[in-house]
Amino acid sequence: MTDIHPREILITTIARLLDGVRHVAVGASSPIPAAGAMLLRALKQRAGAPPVRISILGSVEHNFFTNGSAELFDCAGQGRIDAFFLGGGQIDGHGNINLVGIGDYPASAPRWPGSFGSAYLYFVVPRVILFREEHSPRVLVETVDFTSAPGVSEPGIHRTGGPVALLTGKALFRFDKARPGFTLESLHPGHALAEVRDATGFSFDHAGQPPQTALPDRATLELLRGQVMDELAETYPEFASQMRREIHA
Amino acid sequence: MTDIHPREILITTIARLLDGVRHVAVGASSPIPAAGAMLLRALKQRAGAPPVRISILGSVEHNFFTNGSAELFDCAGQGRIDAFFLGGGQIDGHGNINLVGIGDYPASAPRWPGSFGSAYLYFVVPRVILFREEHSPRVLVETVDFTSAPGVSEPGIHRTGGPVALLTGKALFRFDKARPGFTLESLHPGHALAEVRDATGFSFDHAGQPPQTALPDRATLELLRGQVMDELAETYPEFASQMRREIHA
Amino acid sequence: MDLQGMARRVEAGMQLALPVDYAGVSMAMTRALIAHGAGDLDLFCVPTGGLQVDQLVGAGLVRSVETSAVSLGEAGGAPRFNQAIAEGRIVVRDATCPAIHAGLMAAQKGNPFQPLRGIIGSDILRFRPDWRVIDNPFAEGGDPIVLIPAARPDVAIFHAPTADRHGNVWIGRRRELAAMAYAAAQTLVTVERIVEENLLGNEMSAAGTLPALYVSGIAVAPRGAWPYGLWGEYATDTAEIQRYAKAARTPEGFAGYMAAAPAGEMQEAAR
Amino acid sequence: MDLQGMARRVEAGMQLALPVDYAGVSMAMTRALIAHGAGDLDLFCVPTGGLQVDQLVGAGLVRSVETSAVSLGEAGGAPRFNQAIAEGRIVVRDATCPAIHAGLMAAQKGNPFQPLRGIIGSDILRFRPDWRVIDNPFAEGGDPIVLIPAARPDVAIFHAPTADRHGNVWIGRRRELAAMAYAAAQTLVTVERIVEENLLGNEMSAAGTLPALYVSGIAVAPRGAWPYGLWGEYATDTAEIQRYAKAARTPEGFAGYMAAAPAGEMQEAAR
Repeated sequence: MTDIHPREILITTIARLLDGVRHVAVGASSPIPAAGAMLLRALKQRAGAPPVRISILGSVEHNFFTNGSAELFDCAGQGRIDAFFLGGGQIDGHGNINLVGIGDYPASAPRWPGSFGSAYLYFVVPRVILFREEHSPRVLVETVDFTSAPGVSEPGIHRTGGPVALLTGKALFRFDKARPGFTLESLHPGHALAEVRDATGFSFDHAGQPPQTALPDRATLELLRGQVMDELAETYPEFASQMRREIHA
Repeated sequence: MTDIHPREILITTIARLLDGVRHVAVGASSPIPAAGAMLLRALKQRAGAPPVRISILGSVEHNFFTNGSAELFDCAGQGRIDAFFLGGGQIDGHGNINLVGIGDYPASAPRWPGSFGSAYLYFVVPRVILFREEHSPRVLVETVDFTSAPGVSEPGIHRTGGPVALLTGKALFRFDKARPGFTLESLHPGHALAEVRDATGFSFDHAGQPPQTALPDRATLELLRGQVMDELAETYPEFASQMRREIHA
Repeated sequence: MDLQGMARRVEAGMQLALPVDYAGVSMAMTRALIAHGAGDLDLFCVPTGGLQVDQLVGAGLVRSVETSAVSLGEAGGAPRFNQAIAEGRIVVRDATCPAIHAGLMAAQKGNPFQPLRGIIGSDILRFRPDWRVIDNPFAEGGDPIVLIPAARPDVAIFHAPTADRHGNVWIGRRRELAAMAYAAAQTLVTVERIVEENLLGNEMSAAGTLPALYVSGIAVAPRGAWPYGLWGEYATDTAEIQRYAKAARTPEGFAGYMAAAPAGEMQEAAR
Repeated sequence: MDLQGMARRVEAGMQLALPVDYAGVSMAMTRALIAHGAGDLDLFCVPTGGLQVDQLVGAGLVRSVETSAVSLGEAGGAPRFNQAIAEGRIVVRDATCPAIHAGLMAAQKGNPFQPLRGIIGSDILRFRPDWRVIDNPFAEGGDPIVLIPAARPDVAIFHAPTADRHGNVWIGRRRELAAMAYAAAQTLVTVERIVEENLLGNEMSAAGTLPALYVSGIAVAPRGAWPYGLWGEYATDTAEIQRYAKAARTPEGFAGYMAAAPAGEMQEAAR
């Protein structure tokens, strides 16, 4: 078995963040979150624990919906989706996300695709994981230029969901909605606190010596490289074969 | 060809009242309204006029809906249903209808089934025809005991539909929503003004010598006794064979 | 699961969503529920009720019925239901069909309410203090409109032709069954049969499938809608409903009818 | 009908409802619309847009776009759309997916509005003066909730696998296509083929059928979603979308791409 691939750490971390969910939904082009959800499902299956349901939007094999593209949102509104992933061109220190663009809206430049369902799902999915591999001051900003969806809401606003964590290529943060703000939970192998501070446009709490992000144990890694990669390849063939090439390089 | 059956006059009258509609919906156990709609469709077909669509609730052959039992109401709310039929245990002089029961609600005795969709459809279907064969002071009352759906609404209430006529086994009335109230339009053969006045619990306008309800001409009668009865027998076999027996008796 | 196990999911005081007579009524569950005996039930008819409601009321298990109508169709009024109303033994919350659907839709969407046109000036509205009227905020002023609160039944119960081994249920075009399941906390389904193929495995059957995600329990009950019919499967046994209607005119007649025909035997006899 | 005849139903200034890239985009109609040339169109994306929106914008036919997102998926941003925004040549009404669905649902129900949770505190709401916030009348006080006004597009346009001779269209589980048709005044559909059997003739196909009642026109357009895929029929031609994305980076490149491949020929070439 070769060294652990950085993305294997992300996938393992996602599986840990999802622990306890019954139903997780994953966006259309999100192979790493999907792999994390599949790893959790495989771990639970092996342990004989209650099954984990995964809905992958736009997938045929993992499409459990039969009521059109509104069903994901209905299902979330019913409280039947426990976890979801959101990214963003910008994410700020209050957990606000921007999927619309830079600069003076509406004349955004660049203009990104748009907010999709974020302005709703961020409110009603209990465990939203912010995931963005790029960890730079360009992405992690002090204040977003456009709030597609706010990280926290005033008291009295109906809100059953929101961000619990921010996972990047360098580190894992927990979100504290009372403050509100992020706390550095761990650094991925090869990344230092000073580097992460430089790469982060917002201030965050952290321990004096933050721990390293937990690595997958041997059994988990075998499950990930075997069963989970096989499952992932059905939906994301190119991503799976690229990861396999890099692991075996 | 034998004498005209009283129900043939009702069916012909309904076809006339429906003239101009594109889509008429008919309740589950309403063979006479259904026959009237089918006669109109056959007449239009013969004349090469635009087709008339008939939705018969609960029928398999005439069920054009695929979105469950809510679709009828959605379809009406979209303005796609031009005409519908309502009856009632009581109908009063203001066009109010009662499908719930006699006496002090909620302890109604007798209790009738309930209001079904009347409280909605009466508001949004432009041409509602009130149809009840029984013409008696018990049914046609001064004021209903319970208003399932009101005949008219205050100004400012959103209302695109309502009653246009009341057809009974004795007579045809037009509804005037400005007054509001019914005007006797015609008496069916064999019924006199005094008899209708005695049998009606509300007062109504009428000419000194009301005309007789128009009878079907020979061609219409042939269409009704042939093609229309054949079509009707697919959905209401017992009703159709009973009418055929009575016509040929 | 078996019928008895499913019936035990229903606890006293729960609200049950039940479908209209032609959509797939689980008459098989009616008898299991009566045998189980959980009472003080609130029934929510989607959007009207019939034989099932009458039998649950006759068995004394019902506290209230929210419905747009209750009848036995061609067999006339619902005798046990009507007598219970006359004697004030049950509360009826009269509604109108689209208001029932609106309540379910609000729950499906995770909304507190759903607007609905019409109804204003109806006595239905007068007796529904749980409904609200507001002025349409998009109008210049005035334009009152009714808001129906979300209906979130504890348990939805219905009968369908088929389920698969994954727990998916084929409901065809009877989308109100899906609406009930979306809105309810639990959904218990009886089916004619379990099929081997995955109902979500091809687009044709998937189009009419309620995903397992919304289904809490499934039991096989052949002819489980009888004496009602099941679309695409068998016709309503009108003679049997008329036999019931006649028997159930009195409490004694009802008791005799129910005692004479335990679940299963009647179904067998009807084949 | 033929494609050109259907395109002529679209008049300048109309609002068009268009589906998401995986639901059945009538790319065949895109070229017919560009040939027809009716401009000042308002596009309503259900709930997001892609190649079709980009090409209509690139052809100068679009006045505004209401959408939750516009992109070419794996091929990146929508080049003509993004440039038109940067230059202020089109108005974008940014929404969020469930708000798009809520607007259609309001129209489907004949309602002036539909409530929707979430959104409060989003800049989307700040730039949507046509949306309203009220206090939930069922709460004790406070509890603000957004109301989305009904969306009633003039024309819904999509591509589906099959239609029958009665004008019924099989949409499978892509129920947003039905939602578009319910809400729109007219619905124009391209299909892979016309089948002889009545799609409403059996419960299995009826479950996924949009009835003719809601369909204004149908034209046969084999591979009419290409280069998008059609569920159950053919996969997306990602290479072609990437070819477009590259070409359309400049107005000239876009013009060249569109001129080089008239409707039909591209489809044939792709077989």
